[in-house]
Amino acid sequence: MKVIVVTGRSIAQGRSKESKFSDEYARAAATCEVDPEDLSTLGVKPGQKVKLTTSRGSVNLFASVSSQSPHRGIVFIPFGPWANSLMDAETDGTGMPTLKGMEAEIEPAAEDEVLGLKELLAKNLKERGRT
Amino acid sequence: MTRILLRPRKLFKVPIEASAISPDNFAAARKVEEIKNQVVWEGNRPATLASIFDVEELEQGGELLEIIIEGDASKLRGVGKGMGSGTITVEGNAGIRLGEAMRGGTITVNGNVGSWLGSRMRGGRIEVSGDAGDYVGSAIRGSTRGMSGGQIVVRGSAGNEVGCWMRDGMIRIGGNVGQFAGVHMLGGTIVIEGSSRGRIGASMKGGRIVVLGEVGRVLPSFSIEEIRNVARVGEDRIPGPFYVFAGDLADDGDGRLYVSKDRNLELRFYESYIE
Amino acid sequence: MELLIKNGYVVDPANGIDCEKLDIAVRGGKIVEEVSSSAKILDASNMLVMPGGVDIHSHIAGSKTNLARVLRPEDHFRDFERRTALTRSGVGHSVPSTYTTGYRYARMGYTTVIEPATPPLKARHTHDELNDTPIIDKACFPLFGNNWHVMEYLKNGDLELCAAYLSWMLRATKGYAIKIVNPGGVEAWHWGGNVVGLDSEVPHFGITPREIVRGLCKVNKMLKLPHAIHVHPNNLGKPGNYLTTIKTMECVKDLAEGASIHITHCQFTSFKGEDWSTLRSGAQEIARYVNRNDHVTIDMGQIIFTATTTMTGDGPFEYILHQISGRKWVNKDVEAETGAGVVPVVYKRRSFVNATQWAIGLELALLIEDPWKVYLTTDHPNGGPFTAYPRVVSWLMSKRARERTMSRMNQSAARKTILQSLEREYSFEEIAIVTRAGTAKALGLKAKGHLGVGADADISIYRINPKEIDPSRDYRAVRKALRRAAYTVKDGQIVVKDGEIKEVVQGRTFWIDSRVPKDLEEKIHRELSKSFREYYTVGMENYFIGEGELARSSPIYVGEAKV
Amino acid sequence: MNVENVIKGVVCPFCGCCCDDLEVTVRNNEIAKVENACALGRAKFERWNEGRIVRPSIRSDGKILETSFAKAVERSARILYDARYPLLWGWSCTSCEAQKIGVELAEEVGGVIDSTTSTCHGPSIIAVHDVGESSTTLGEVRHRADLVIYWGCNPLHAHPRHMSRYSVLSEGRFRKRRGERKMIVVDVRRTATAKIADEFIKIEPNSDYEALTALRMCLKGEELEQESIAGVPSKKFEELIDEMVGCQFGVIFFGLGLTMSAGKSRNVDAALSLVRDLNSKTKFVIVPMRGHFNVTGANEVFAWQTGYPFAVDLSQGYPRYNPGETSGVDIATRHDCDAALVVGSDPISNFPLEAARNLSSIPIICIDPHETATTSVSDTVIPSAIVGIEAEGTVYRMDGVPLLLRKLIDPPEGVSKDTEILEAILNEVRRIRGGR
Repeated sequence: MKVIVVTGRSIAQGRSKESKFSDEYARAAATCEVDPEDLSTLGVKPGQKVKLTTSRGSVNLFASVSSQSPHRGIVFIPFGPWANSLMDAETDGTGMPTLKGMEAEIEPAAEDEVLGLKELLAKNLKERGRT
Repeated sequence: MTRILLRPRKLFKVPIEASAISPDNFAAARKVEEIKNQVVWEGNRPATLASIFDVEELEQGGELLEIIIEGDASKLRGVGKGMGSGTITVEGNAGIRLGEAMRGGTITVNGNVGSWLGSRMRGGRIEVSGDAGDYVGSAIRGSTRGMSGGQIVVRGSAGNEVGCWMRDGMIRIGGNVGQFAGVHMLGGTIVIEGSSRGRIGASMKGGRIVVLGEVGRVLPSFSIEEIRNVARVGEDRIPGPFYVFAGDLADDGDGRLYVSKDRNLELRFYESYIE
Repeated sequence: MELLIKNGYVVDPANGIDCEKLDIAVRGGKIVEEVSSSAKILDASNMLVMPGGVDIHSHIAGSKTNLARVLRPEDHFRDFERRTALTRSGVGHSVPSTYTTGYRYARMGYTTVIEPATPPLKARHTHDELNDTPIIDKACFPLFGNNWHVMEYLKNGDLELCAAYLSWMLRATKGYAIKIVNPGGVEAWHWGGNVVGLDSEVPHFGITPREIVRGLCKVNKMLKLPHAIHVHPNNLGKPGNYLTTIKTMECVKDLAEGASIHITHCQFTSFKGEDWSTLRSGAQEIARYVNRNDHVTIDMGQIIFTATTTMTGDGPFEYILHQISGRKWVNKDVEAETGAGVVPVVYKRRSFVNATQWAIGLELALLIEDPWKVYLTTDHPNGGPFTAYPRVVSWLMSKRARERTMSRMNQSAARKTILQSLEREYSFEEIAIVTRAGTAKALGLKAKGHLGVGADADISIYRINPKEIDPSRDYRAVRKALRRAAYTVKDGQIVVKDGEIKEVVQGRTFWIDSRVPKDLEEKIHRELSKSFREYYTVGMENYFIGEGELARSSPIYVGEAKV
Repeated sequence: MNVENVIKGVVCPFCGCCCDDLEVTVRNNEIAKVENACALGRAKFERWNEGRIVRPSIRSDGKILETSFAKAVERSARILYDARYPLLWGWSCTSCEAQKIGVELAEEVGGVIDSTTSTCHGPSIIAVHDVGESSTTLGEVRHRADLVIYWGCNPLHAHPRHMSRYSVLSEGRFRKRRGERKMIVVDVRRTATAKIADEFIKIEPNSDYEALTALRMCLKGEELEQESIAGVPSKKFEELIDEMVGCQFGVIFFGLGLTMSAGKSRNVDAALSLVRDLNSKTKFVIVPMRGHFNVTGANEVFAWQTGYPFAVDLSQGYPRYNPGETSGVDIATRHDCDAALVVGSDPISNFPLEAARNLSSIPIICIDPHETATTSVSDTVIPSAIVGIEAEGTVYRMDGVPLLLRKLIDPPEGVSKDTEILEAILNEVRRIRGGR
């Protein structure tokens, strides 16, 4: 299903962002908020996993029913490394990357795994060879 | 005709502030030896031209001077800054602020260029075969003095804010443009042969923007004026038909948007507003 | 470190010395009778020796100045300084970065500068910036003309409590004097309005600007502050405002013994006429009043024909300037205290208004007879950058310099001013008064602005021979010499030689350690602690600035207030 | 010996609100209790010791080895000294005193110094360069505002006490009760903040510019030729403008909804222009909701020392400024920098993948109290004391009001303050340069 990804702050993410490798932070920043109707259209229950893909990358996340809906067609992901696996580094000359309003594809991903921060970094930064 | 060839001796890692590479500067330096000793900044260290380029004099004699840069010049910044005459030809990609504050002469790029192409340009001509970045012909931060003369032609596409605070002169984009083409424009002409990702002419006070492709939606601060069959730009007459919008009314602007009628059918509802 | 400055032509008006060949002895940062033979000799033969410059009004530091720096990257783009082994890099022109400000003042032979408009709630920001402004000594004037506590105490007639409050505020903000800007008008601007003149009422506070100015003048005397109240009158920048300025000076006349009011950047408040087309100079009327009354001093606020930036606590005026010029505009109101506005400006020779303004500034300086009552400023950067002071000196010292500039400006304006007819040409002594001696005296800085024994060894030496040069004819040579001091000595150390920084020292920050009787102090402390958070969004303990926050704190004790 | 001490008037080191009425109980050099803080502030204090780094470390051929402070400083100085175009990034979560040393260090090593401003309200500052800004300190809103608009921001999640200390839920001299104020939220989803507003206007994503332009047209009395704009019926804009013109004192608080979505700086340009034009009708101000507790301080310090508020390129010995060319994300994405110093920030988490990947491929020195994604890929990690808990310092609130953070407890054994670490690196660079 085609959606727009919006990233932003949340209390849960804010409370745990100083303990980046904690489970609490992983849960907070690797969980996206989906509009209830979109969830049912996708056939995904809260807590199940989804896969989001944009032109820049893809990531698996836990899905939660948004407490701040309605926002059909919009998926909210808290700031953090999971969200940034999707976002565009292009700043259009302003220094600001596109962190809100990117087109994405969302699909159920019951079998896939939501990576912890260590694994995510290993995957995202794997071609880290020193130039 | 004096022709100087510069070939990067290595793949540049850090940005090179290369505003020393300009015909005026080389002409003043006269002898090749002096040209080789011109200083550029490789990141935070000054470096002579010869230390990072192979400098070769292809032809000697005469006033007119041409500089040819062969290879990847995408890390070079400010090449041709403030030049008044002569020619720069880049065979390959060029970097940011190419032809900044240019007053005359010609720059030709067979490749892509970075952002701020011809920023604050006053005269002369720039031609790019590939794509350009954002802020083509724009002002510097905080200034209202965008491009005020000369011509920029980009065969490929360009990024956001083409002609930002443009005062005069001509920009022609062969491909598409990003958002905000002609933002805060005061005068001059922008011709976009491809499509725009919207918000054309935002806050424009004067000047004209001609779009042959799609524009998506027109800003609510523009009102339709008429339908014109042709847009006269300099000598040539670009066939329409065009919807002609006036704006940006939110800034009491008196600029004009010429939007191709056939490629923007969803704008037909505006026709009911034409007196 | 001992220093002996030999054979210079000394101009030291405060000690009655005018172009006498004298030696100046320096030890331990002070001027002394004489020094030992091992003293470093500085040969000032054929050179002009004066006390270090003292600038009474220059917006160089604080939230308003920084708002202007952020607003104007295009102003910095062309004028920058590279770092050297000794000096930090920076940017210049109308809103220079702090390091460049300190170096440029020192290069011109200035050694003390006042930041005249500090919002008390943000005084910590001003001191942060002053700490990063090298070499020069400095002080700041907190703004009180629209302060809620002040207006309430004065409305209720609690003069004693008002004095106690001001005393606490000067210690809290580490301020030096009472600054008043468009009294009552900025509070009205916080609703989008303004006050019309001295006697219109401030909405919701039931007090008039007259009562604010008089009240603060009384408090100024009660606290025995060294400098008079520093006033930016109502209606600044409005044709016909010269009357308001005269009424403002008049309304404290009866409170006078000695100087009791200083009208700052007086050019902007000496306009006659009904509107911009009928604008005329009110300098004659203002000068007549100042010549006849000894309780008033003013500074010029001279404009320069250049692009610069206006910034003032007078929020409503800057909005008017934005509406007239259409240029970008910053406004920043400060809760319960004051405001600020910033608008870029270009003063053009061809403009009738700007040419008239240029003439007004010079007329004030030429028509006011006593040079101890008028001081040279451009209200940096409102009238122009402080680096243009030498050009103002050349206009004051040479009728020919004035005529040359007048010939290239709007002739209709030139005809309508009397500047053409003024023959007066300032002497070096008079220049020393309006740029050092007079300003130091007005500020009450006893160790500044003169070269007598015991003074701080702040000395400026210029490569011109006052005996031989004829400033009227060779005004260019004067201007050139004053731009780059041959030597600038700060606290006895040579910091500048031929316009180059030779040493970087940390300047002092002067502030008034004002006291009121114990009981009154406890009363005000109790009252403020109870109500502080009703007025402000910060607590009283976080408002107060500790002495440790000043890089080189220099408190001045003025004794307990007479209440 | 159970020494307990309650410290009042503590300034909170979390978000741009810089609430200064916290009361922190300290017992045996530990944070025992914190009062008056929101959920975010409380977490910062109560969990100050989680995920701490206490030993400096150096990475050599893939392995991370603990090392001494001196060795870590020497290694950091060497990396910065050798770099041709180092990026000095972060700065928003440390004190102004540390930021000043950062500017001096950037000048000394010829690098670019940029704060997280460029990934927060950088576009707002770029817009101010063109338009200016009619703004105020927060107390004026508390005392006078009868119309408060939160546009593209969600204070209940990012600035939880904003409304109760500074706007609709606060008591001001001229606004005693909640009923005297109207609160409107404009956002792409019905946020928690929208739920407690008097009115919620839902707009389509990436259409803030059109919505703001529609309002500017209505303010000028111009007719809107489209039925709906930004997914909102055009009539709605006319009603909203009537309220904005009709109020006595209006304020727009705007957040990353404007700066991060399509249009970026131009969205803020339109908002600043709207508020500027409203001043011809009534009193109107606009305030950016700055995220970190001292991101504003970084702008103030960089501006007064170099002339520019962020993205300052000092590589050629004088300040140069061009966000988009000299800003952190662009420098990383274009692979311009060959080394990076990161202070109190986590760009490996917060940059988009392409920029983070490039950054991780160059030597990084990271100064941070906690383990982060960035420290896990850094070459040299030096633990620092937490500003506002274990170290004092000056900070600037979102509206520019300067405040002092206090030191409440000592940092863990061997952990230094940011200022001490940066000073040591600066001196070491000078020692290497001087060949001493």
